[in-house]
Amino acid sequence: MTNQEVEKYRRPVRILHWVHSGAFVVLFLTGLVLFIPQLAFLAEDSWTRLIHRIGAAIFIIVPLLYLVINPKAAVRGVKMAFTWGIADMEWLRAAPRYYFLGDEKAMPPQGSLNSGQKMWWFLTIVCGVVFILTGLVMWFARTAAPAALLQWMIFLHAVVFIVAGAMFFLHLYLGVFHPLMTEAWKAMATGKISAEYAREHHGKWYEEVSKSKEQPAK
Amino acid sequence: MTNHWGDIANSDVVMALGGNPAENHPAAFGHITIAKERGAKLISVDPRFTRTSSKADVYAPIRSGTDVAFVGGMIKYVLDDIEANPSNYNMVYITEYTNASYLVNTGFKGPAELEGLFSGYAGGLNETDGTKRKYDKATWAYQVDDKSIPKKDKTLQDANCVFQILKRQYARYTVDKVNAICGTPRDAFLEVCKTFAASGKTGKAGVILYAMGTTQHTNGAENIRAYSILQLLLANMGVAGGGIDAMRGESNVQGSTDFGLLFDSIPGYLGMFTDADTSRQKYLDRVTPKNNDPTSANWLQNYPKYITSLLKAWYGDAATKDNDFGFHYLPKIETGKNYSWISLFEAMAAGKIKGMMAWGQNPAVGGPSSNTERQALANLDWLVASDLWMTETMEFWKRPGVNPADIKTEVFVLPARASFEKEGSVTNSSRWMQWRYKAAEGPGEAEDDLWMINKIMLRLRELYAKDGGPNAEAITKTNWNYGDPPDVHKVAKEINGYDTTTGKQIDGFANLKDDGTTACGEWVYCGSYVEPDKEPNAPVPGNRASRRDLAPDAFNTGLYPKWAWSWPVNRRIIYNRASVDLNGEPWDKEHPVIKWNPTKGETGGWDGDVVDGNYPPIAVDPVKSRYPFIMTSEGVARLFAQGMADGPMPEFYEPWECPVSNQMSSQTSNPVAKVWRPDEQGKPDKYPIVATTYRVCEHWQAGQMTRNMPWLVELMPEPFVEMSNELAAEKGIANGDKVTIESTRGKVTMVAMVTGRFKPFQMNGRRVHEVGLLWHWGYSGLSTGDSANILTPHIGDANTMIPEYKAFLVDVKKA
Amino acid sequence: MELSRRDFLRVSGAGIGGVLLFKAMGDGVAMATPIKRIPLTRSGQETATICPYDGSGCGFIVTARDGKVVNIEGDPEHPVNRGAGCAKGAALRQISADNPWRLNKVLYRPAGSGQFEEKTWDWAITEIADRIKKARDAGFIEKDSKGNTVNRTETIANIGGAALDNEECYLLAKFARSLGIVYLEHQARL
Amino acid sequence: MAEKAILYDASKCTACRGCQVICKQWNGNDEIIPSPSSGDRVAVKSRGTYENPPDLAPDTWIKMKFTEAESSGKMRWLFTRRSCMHCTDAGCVRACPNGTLYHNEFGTVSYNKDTCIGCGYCIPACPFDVPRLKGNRITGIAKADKCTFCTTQGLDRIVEGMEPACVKTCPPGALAYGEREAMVVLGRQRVDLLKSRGVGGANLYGENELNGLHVLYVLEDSPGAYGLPVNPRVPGATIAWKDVIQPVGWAVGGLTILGLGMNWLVARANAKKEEK
Repeated sequence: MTNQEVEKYRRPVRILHWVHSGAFVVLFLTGLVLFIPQLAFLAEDSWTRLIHRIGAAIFIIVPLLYLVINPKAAVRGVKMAFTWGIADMEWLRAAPRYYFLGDEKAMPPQGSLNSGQKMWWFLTIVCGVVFILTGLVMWFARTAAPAALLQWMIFLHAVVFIVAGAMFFLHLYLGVFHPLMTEAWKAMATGKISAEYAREHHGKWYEEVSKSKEQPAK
Repeated sequence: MTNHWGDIANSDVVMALGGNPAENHPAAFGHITIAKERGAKLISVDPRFTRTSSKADVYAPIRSGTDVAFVGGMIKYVLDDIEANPSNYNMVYITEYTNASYLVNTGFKGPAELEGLFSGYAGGLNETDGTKRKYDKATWAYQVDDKSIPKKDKTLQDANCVFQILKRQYARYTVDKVNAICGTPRDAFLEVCKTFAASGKTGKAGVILYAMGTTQHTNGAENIRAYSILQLLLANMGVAGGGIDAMRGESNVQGSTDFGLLFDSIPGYLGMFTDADTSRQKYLDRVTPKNNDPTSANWLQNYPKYITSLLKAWYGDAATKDNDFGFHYLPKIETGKNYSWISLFEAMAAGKIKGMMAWGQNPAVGGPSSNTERQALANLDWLVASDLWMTETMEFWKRPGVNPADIKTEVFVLPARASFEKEGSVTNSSRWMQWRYKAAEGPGEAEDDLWMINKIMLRLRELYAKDGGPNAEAITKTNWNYGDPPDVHKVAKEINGYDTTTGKQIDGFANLKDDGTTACGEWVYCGSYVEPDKEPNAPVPGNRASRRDLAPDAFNTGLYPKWAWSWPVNRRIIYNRASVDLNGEPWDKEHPVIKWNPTKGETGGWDGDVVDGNYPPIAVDPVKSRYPFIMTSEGVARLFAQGMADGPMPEFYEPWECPVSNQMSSQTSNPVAKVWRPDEQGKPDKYPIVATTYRVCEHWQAGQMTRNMPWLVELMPEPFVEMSNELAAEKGIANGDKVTIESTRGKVTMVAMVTGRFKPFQMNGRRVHEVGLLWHWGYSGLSTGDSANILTPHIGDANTMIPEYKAFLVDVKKA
Repeated sequence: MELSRRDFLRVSGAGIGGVLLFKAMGDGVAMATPIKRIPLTRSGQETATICPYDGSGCGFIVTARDGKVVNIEGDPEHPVNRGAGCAKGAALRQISADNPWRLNKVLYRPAGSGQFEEKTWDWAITEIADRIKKARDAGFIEKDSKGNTVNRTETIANIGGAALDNEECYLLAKFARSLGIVYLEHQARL
Repeated sequence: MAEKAILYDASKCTACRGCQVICKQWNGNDEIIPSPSSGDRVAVKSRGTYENPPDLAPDTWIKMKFTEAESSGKMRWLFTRRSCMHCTDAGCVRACPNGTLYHNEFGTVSYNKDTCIGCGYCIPACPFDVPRLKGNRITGIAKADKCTFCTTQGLDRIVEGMEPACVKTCPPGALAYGEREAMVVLGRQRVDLLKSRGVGGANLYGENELNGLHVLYVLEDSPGAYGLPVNPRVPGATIAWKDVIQPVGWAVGGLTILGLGMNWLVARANAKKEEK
């Protein structure tokens, strides 16, 4: 079984992920200049603003495209982010011990997304929506919108920037650097993970997949 | 301007009447502000609440064209107050310095007796026969004694003295009449009277600032006469902070008038020659004023010196005693015939004029009834026009609605250099001649107008020398040696004048002679460009117009006697000898203009401004002394002026087009104004709304010099018509709507500016609406729009023929 | 003529610059930052002029470099305006040759034509003089019906002058009258 | 003190708008109408008012505001200057993420156009709605502009010891310039004079507003009547942005990275232990 692999993410999902996260990184870095004045020289003549807008366009369009191509999966995915149960609470309680000490005793078996990933997924949607709405106002309604509204748009954009930025680091870290998450990056890179890893990390999902081999998630 | 811009700061009351200095002469407002700081009051009288009104202490609305009624009412207020509180007025001034005491022919009858007419009128009331619309002025003359000296009654009690005639005529100008005619609320009018009459107190000064709102009427000259009477009764002429100041609209309209660019004058306000002047002497007999009063200086008796010197300047060696100094080289106009602007365009419309040269002038926008004038241009064989920008006049043949192929006029467009791209002088409202230098290059092949005139003249001299022609010597013999390109300094020196034997510049017109030994192009400007050693410190030595010395005058009244040069003879305030009492002591100790100094020289002399007639005060030396107003033949100022065509004292008449009948008399409009086009008279049944035109700060005149300047176009992009909220409500017009304004002459479309600053006039219960239009626009240039002058009538003032731009009838509709 | 604007433009008592800058820092305007100093780009040859708009006769200073206007603003010494300028005065620089709408060529529109043609000065002066002579000679009145010498022409009109210099007005009067022109009018009538 | 100020006296202003034009002339700002290459005719239209152009713009740093007011049958036409007030507590300086906008040595607000990133945060932050952004709406490439108090680089009149262009050009002398303290004194004197002449509502605006403006107004009526904010404040969101959000951002970012680093150390140690 060691060499056996299961498909975790299909190609469209992976493309969505990489393009979207690529856009996010671009947006994040070009937005970062507003937070770190020492970097502002990079933004002179507004070229970061141009890149930010290109990034924003991708950031907005790609999920919309996915929604058009695979509406069912998209709706299911969004639903998933908003479906929380007792198992998730247990997971959250047990997570610190697991992630620091590798103690998986209290960890309940997880679906295709564990509760942490779900939390990230949830924040991605919420922050994304806030980013897009406030960003669009700042982009297109700058002269039309009242100053008071604009001020709060700027404020909210900045708040979600901080939240999403911090969570992005966490996500990156867990996916790539954390000693236990050995195959998370593989799932998104190749779409496949080893059956063993799947069993260990997404037990509930693996069972489901094993039962109906022909139906990988999403 | 009798005074000068900076002198407004010395004033105690400033009345802007027929002018809007904050809008059109913003620099003047700096001086008004200084006066206000000192506690002076600003009065604004205007049909609508203007930028000037916004800063005024007193504002009074007035229906356009009713100035004589308004000022006549003020005159009555002052006359009544003189009776009640004589100590508040300068009675010595009124008695000694004006013709108040002069007795008028017993046959004289005024409008109070003759239903609005004066004695001597050839026609009847509201005469329509043009040949009868004039006065025989015999009864207007003074009574004279056996030496032909006018009789006087210094008690001012004689029923035939000017003062009593004045009282009789203006007794009818009551507050109620003012309200019924002008639509001015009674309390506002009385506040104006009270505020301005306060300047009548000895030592106080009030100034009237006016502009085209006063003059552009069929009775424009009488409007100014009314101001003069008021200012004389208040002893405001000649004093610092007083006077009547015409705020000139163009940078050199003062100079261009001084230089006789009008059909009826030649440089220096010398009268134009007529067919009756068969010799120089005949001419001088006709024009030189005579007076037998030994105490009258009658300065213009020097006419022979000025005209002879002018002929010498124009014809040089060709002007000799033998040929009457070239008198017949020059044209003579037909006696009684008018060649003024409206007549000119009527003659052009009749096809009598074949060619025209226009120098920086745009009649297609600026002329009255512009459609008439635009059509008239098509009768020309050729048109030469010089300007900085393409004008409507240059492009009249392709204006909207005409087919260029139908217009056979050849047009020559000459590109001119702007003010700072050439050298020369200009004369401002204060009569200051100021020198300008070339500071930058002009665009492309643009040239000075001086260069163009010189080139054309040199070419014509060649042609006439070669081919001859009628009166060819008038052209070939002109004294025309300015070089090619012309040297502007040579021209300026000729204007000043020189001794024909020594060639030296002459310093002052007192040194001009009538024997041909002096030449002077413009006697009023004599002393402006003297020998370098006479004015060594001027930036251009000898050229006084170039002076930039801010040294104060003797009494620190802000005259700046060494800044530039002021005509005449650098006098900053004219009639300044009226600013002192009979002993030569200033009425106003705080702002003296001149003062008699008994210890100066051997017999005493004047300190301060260049005195207006260097004679001792009457109380000091009654024999050598002369009356203070040396430019009138009688030596005193005229409350009663026989020279006027429409009456010796202003009587109120409605504008040619008026919404109501004349409430003052049965004579509706000016009885002697020439009516060119009776069919084009608008009547209130069809055109019930009074209209007037005006300018804005951001644009200038016919617009070619501002409508092509993006910064200014941005500030004022389109013409608008201002109207009251009430009128807009009646017509269903909202602010910013396009509206059409129609008169019998045509119609225009403009943006409506609906404002509370315009109010309907309540005239003794009757309500009359007025609208105001901007007139700067036309179909050429960067910013285009309809020309308000399409609506204005082709009728002019009875004396000056200035068109009645400021009051006519229209109807207004939403477009 | 050259004038030193720098000298009289200086606001009295304003010897600011390095000294006060130092003082400002010392006085505790903590956030104050000195301005980066670059030489004025609106400097050059300065010449006094008088405004060509209304009759106030305000003084202005034209600054030009290589014959091109780089700045025009009020002449602070001038007693009428003391350096001030209204909207029109402030906009004077747009009169200069840089204004793309300024006329810069002699133009001629033949009778009935729909457009202007560019011409040379020589051509124009010759043609204009020819037309003046033709019109003058054709309509010249040497003697009137009473036999009096009148030497006038009523077939040519000449208008304008209030926008010209005095010397130009004078020459125009001399020119027009020597031709016998009696229809001589300008803005002053209007 | 080296702080400078302009004193605008509404009781003297005639709204001739010389200031509007000379500001463009001196600072090299264009008009908002097409250049000759793009056509001959003008796009700006009259809107039934003397007020033009319609609003402050990147190329319009001063604009006169005209307000008609009528009370008890007496007409008034109030004029006000709309331009940067050069506040001591300046919303734009607070909002500017990278210090492009700054208080210069004269206490007024300058900006370094080179470093402006075009974020536009200064615009809603201004209690007087003054800064404007010039740029491409779609690409976001932009620069902010506003009155520089004539400290525009290469055109810096103040450093040269000259008065601002608008002050110099004012024909009725409604604008004065000098040390701020002197302008406050002058303003108070004017207010006292106006009050003594019966203008009861005369007041000096900007003496204490936002810790002191560097453009002071002598008004004949309440600031509200002229369309000025009666009690101007830097918006809460702007204060939150610069004073809360930026530091919180740095804190959260720092803590996150710190936490993850610690986790990595601990978790790796554990993982190694288990392998053993």
